[in-house]
Amino acid sequence: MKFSGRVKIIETIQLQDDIFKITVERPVEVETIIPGQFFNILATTSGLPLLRRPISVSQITDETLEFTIKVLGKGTEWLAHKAVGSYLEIMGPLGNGFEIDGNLKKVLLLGGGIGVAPIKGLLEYLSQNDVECDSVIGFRDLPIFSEEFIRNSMHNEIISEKNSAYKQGYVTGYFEQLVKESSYDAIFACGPEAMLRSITKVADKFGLKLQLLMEEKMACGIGACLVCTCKVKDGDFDYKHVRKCKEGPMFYSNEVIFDEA
Amino acid sequence: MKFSGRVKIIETIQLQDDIFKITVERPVEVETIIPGQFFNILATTSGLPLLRRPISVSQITDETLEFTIKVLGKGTEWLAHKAVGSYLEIMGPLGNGFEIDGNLKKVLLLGGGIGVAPIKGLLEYLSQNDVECDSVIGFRDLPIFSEEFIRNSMHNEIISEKNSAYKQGYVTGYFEQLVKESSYDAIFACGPEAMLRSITKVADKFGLKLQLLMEEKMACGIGACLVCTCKVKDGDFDYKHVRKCKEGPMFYSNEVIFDEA
Amino acid sequence: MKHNLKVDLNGLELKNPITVASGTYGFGREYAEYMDLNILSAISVKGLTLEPRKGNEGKRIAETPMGMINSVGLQNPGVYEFIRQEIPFLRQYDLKIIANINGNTIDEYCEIARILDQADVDSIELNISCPNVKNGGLAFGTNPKVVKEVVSKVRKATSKHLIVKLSPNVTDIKEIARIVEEQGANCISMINTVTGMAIDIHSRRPVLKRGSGGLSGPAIKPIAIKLIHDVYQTVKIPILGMGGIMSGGDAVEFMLAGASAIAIGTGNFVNPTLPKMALEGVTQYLEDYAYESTQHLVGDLR
Amino acid sequence: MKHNLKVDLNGLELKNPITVASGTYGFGREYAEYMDLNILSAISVKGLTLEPRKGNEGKRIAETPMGMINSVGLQNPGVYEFIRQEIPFLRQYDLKIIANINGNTIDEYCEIARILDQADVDSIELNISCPNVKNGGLAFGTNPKVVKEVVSKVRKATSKHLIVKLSPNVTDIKEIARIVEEQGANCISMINTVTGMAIDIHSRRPVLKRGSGGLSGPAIKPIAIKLIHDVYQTVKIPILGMGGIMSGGDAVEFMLAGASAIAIGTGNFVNPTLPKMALEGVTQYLEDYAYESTQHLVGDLR
Ligand SMILES: Cc1cc2nc3c(=O)[nH]c(=O)nc-3n(C[C@H](O)[C@H](O)[C@H](O)COP(=O)(O)OP(=O)(O)OC[C@H]3O[C@@H](n4cnc5c(N)ncnc54)[C@H](O)[C@@H]3O)c2cc1C
Ligand SMILES: Cc1cc2nc3c(=O)[nH]c(=O)nc-3n(C[C@H](O)[C@H](O)[C@H](O)COP(=O)(O)OP(=O)(O)OC[C@H]3O[C@@H](n4cnc5c(N)ncnc54)[C@H](O)[C@@H]3O)c2cc1C
Ligand SMILES: Cc1cc2nc3c(=O)[nH]c(=O)nc-3n(C[C@H](O)[C@H](O)[C@H](O)COP(=O)(O)O)c2cc1C
Ligand SMILES: Cc1cc2nc3c(=O)[nH]c(=O)nc-3n(C[C@H](O)[C@H](O)[C@H](O)COP(=O)(O)O)c2cc1C
Ligand code: FES
Ligand code: FES
Repeated sequence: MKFSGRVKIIETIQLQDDIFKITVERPVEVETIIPGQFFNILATTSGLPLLRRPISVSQITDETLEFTIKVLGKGTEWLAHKAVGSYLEIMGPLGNGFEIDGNLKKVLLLGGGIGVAPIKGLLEYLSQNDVECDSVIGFRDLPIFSEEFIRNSMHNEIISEKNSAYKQGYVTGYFEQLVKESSYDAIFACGPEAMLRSITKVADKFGLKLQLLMEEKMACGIGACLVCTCKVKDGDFDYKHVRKCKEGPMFYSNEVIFDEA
Repeated sequence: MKFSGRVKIIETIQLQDDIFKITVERPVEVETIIPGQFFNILATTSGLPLLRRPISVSQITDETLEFTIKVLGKGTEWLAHKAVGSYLEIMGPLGNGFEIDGNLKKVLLLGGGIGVAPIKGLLEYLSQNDVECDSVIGFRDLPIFSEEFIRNSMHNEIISEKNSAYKQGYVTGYFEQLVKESSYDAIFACGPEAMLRSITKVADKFGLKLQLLMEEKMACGIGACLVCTCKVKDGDFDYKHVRKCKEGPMFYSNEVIFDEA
Repeated sequence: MKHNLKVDLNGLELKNPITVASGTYGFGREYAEYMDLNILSAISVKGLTLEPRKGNEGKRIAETPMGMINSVGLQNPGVYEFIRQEIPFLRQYDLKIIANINGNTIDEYCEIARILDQADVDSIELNISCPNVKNGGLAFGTNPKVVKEVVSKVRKATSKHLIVKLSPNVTDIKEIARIVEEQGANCISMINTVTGMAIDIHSRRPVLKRGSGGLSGPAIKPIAIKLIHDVYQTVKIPILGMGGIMSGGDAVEFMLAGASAIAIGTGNFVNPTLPKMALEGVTQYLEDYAYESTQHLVGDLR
Repeated sequence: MKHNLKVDLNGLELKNPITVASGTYGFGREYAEYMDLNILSAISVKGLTLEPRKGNEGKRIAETPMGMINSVGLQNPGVYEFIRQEIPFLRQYDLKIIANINGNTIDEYCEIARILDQADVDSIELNISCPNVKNGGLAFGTNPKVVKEVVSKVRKATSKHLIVKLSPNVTDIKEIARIVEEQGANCISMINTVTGMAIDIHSRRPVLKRGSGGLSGPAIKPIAIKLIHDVYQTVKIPILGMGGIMSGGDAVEFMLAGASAIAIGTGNFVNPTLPKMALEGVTQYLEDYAYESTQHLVGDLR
């Protein structure tokens, strides 16, 4: 049986106006968690919103799980303000996380917006395992986790669209620059769909295969309801629908067929 | 304009397992409140339950309003656990409360279950105005507000169905006994419909006219939607439907036509 | 930027797209104590019948997940008393009066329409969702033939602006809408409540004394949006949309689906100043998305 | 007290009244990791078609107040693959297999039924809520004539236990239920989803790529209860009830309305062990209200 049950909130830290880091006790039943995996979390006591919210783990320790949550609507609002000491109903870990080959030497990590949360989890995991990490993280305004990224990266860029204290621009541009200069054993990315689409274009140009963590509105979160589709290539001429929650959320960039913008 | 807005919770005291006394700041806009009136209170942040919950005031001071709430379902559960310092959305005061004639000398108050809450408010108001009050309050098990009732009543009975530390029986029996012994300028009652129905029978026998505070599931709470009907006599042979929230919740016992049990 | 909030419901001019739904606002008296009624562009009053009605006995309401079921049973003072007592009250305010009418028979519908034709109301809203004995207990509004007859006859009985209110409890609402348009209605209002029922498992009785009733509130919003979208595609006459509107955003959603104006019903119970907030919300949306007028918003899906 | 939980759906014997609804439980594999499937009395599998289907492209889900709208579009591996891969998996568990079938044409329905007639399934559930081109885009299940034809032909194509699943999107569900009974169905399941739509006011597009879809969840519970109550009054064959069940209490409410057994759909997404909790809840209710068996509960309104 996989884990579905209550976990206690140990700590909630507000990182920005609308971003909260929630640490919960790790249930003993949960054995391995791979960076990029997520939990499907009940975000209500009243019953509304009805559906659980999928949230990636942004840090995994033996005793704790960490979720980093951006408040978008009712569900994330509720999660962000849930009292420390109270319990969350979670199920997981779910989906296929990043594929982390034992032979990785040097990798590149790309994150945009709240998408840096699972990337941070991956970064911490990799640097603990002595993989050399370069990273580029981009934000609309102020960054989150800049210290963690700087500390654990060999080379790090923090980019902001609006805030002139940071480098200006988009993740895609810096990504293109880096892959021209260096070669990586693997490249991992998570961020808004527009970012994933544009870095995939760059990757295609250089014949690179990225690991993308992709989002979608979910219901069951475990593969039973088929509402969270990713359109992927099926041979050279056809496509098929796979489940973002089950076959994903990690997909290789050369497999995904993006929706037109 | 009548008051509809936020009020701050100053204190919440748990009186019993499922009964909570909530004190809120009295909004300056609210001028007179008559015992027996109620407020229609939003009992959710999420949106569920959809409708407001009508709750009587159990104490009125210049600075505060007090609500005494029995947890029955989601709405009252939410109200009972709303944090001190946070705000409630309330509208009111609503409906017609008890009719309190300036010449009252001696009155009788009857309360059953959570119905003692508005009766307590009335008792405190009357005793401040030097009206002599007898009271009978009945409970399934343990009483609430026994001290307040004892302190403010000339004669008081506390009755319990199950708890042998108190007199056994029902309010109706003690009521019949008291009206045989004394005469009252007015008699006020609030409690479960079965209690109101049976004391009305006794009142009819003695030709008495009680003031009953009656409950009903409500929606608007102000008289616009017509879902909270009380069937009352219309002349000698006919009936009409009036609104419990607007013409009530106080009705004279000789007007009401009770539903068959 | 000053936005043009005006709406023309094919002969009924509204100063803004926010109205209140029949049966949820009485005749305006109660809510006037909580909100300036001059904010409303129109009120559809409690459903009127020829004679005064006492309405249904016993429990009339059940609360359901994000909805409520009512069975008020058209309790109202009758059309004459409405004209005498309520119109003068409402005329104190700058809003249009929509008289919601209900008959037991087609003749009764026509008679009420004829009476109101001579009265100071701005529009007549034909509620054809009442149960009809001849139609096997189903509402007038569910049988295309009956709809044709009642709308055409009422159309002849009055020259007032005529709204026909559609029931969602039908297989093919487009067919009904087409008939309503052909028979000369100026406007369609939709949706009326969805038939629903709740059972109290402890008393083992339906919660409502009558058994079933009309479901309203946010629960039915997706049903309303779908049906309005369908009808907008089908007819040219404007739509007055309703069904679970709780915010300015919801109002915008209805207008994008095809409603020219909207009505707030159950939402009033939750928030007595919702019409004001919804108007502010719509205005803000026009601002944010650079619409010149509400009319440009209607049906403006990409 | 040991309660008799058994249910006989007119030829399909269930060990208890709790089943799971088609399309919400896949073929059981995923939920098997969260709950012992032996608790279920039956599973209605994801809607099957003759050929494998990719399902609809783009966004397939919108969340609404206490509901969700889906437009999966019958993505499934096809009936042959189901027989090959999924039946053996499900046969590891002590539960009945209900094959939910869907066709583009009546012939296709019959062909799937014939294929399944030879397969190891316990029941065939005819889903007649799929949109039907010949019927103007409305579902097969909304036109009485079409219902008669499809049920009678499928009935001839198989001797398996036959359930017909009704759409709530009709004017008169009793008429449809009567036809389904007359044509020899063993059981009725209801309700399928209610047609609904949601619009994203920021992108100004329907949330679902397809525009509209099927509304499920607690929002539709009062609609389901009402329709089941009506159909229970109309036909003698048993009803498998569903639509927004979230607790044992809800399951009891459906049974009091007239359902002999119930299916949990959307509720599984919220609580992956809901079938277990619902079974406990129903059992506790039987205990509290001194019912000897679930069968005594069915339609037992006062
Ligand atoms: C596998 C996976 C992992 C995720 N991990 C995280 C995480 O670690 N931290 C985190 O903060 N979020 C994460 N998300 C996204 C998160 O699940 C959603 O933000 C959340 O469900 C929104 O719920 P809500 O009730 O707050 O907002 P809703 O009320 O559902 O939506 C509010 C508004 O936000 C929009 N919206 C909703 N979801 C998204 C979205 N995914 N992207 C853009 N706009 C959206 C809606 O259209 C709506 O306008 C993850 C999603 C997936 C699928
Ligand atoms: C004018 C007025 C004044 C009131 N004053 C008070 C007060 O001072 N203190 C207080 O605690 N309550 C008071 N009530 C009752 C209170 O409004 C209800 O208990 C409350 O609405 C229940 O909401 P809920 O969401 O907790 O329960 P729900 O989820 O609505 O109901 C839970 C269960 O309780 C049952 N139930 C609901 N309402 C009642 C009821 N009125 N009587 C018996 N069973 C019911 C339901 O059938 C259901 O089974 C008053 C009601 C009215 C009309
Ligand atoms: C308590 C109540 C009474 C209603 N009475 C009427 C009525 O008399 N005539 C009518 O046409 N509609 C009536 N309706 C339906 C509403 O006008 C509206 O169409 C429906 O409630 C959907 O909107 P909402 O979800 O915003 O409430 C009533 C609705 C409610 C809730
Ligand atoms: C995601 C999803 C997919 C569904 N797919 C099917 C299907 O393939 N065949 C079918 O007959 N019903 C299907 N349904 C309808 C359900 O079986 C059920 O009738 C409906 O959802 C109402 O129950 P609920 O509210 O408990 O979910 C589906 C429902 C959902 C939510
Ligand atoms: S969310 Fe149900 S299959 Fe992915
Ligand atoms: S609750 Fe609306 S009239 Fe009383």
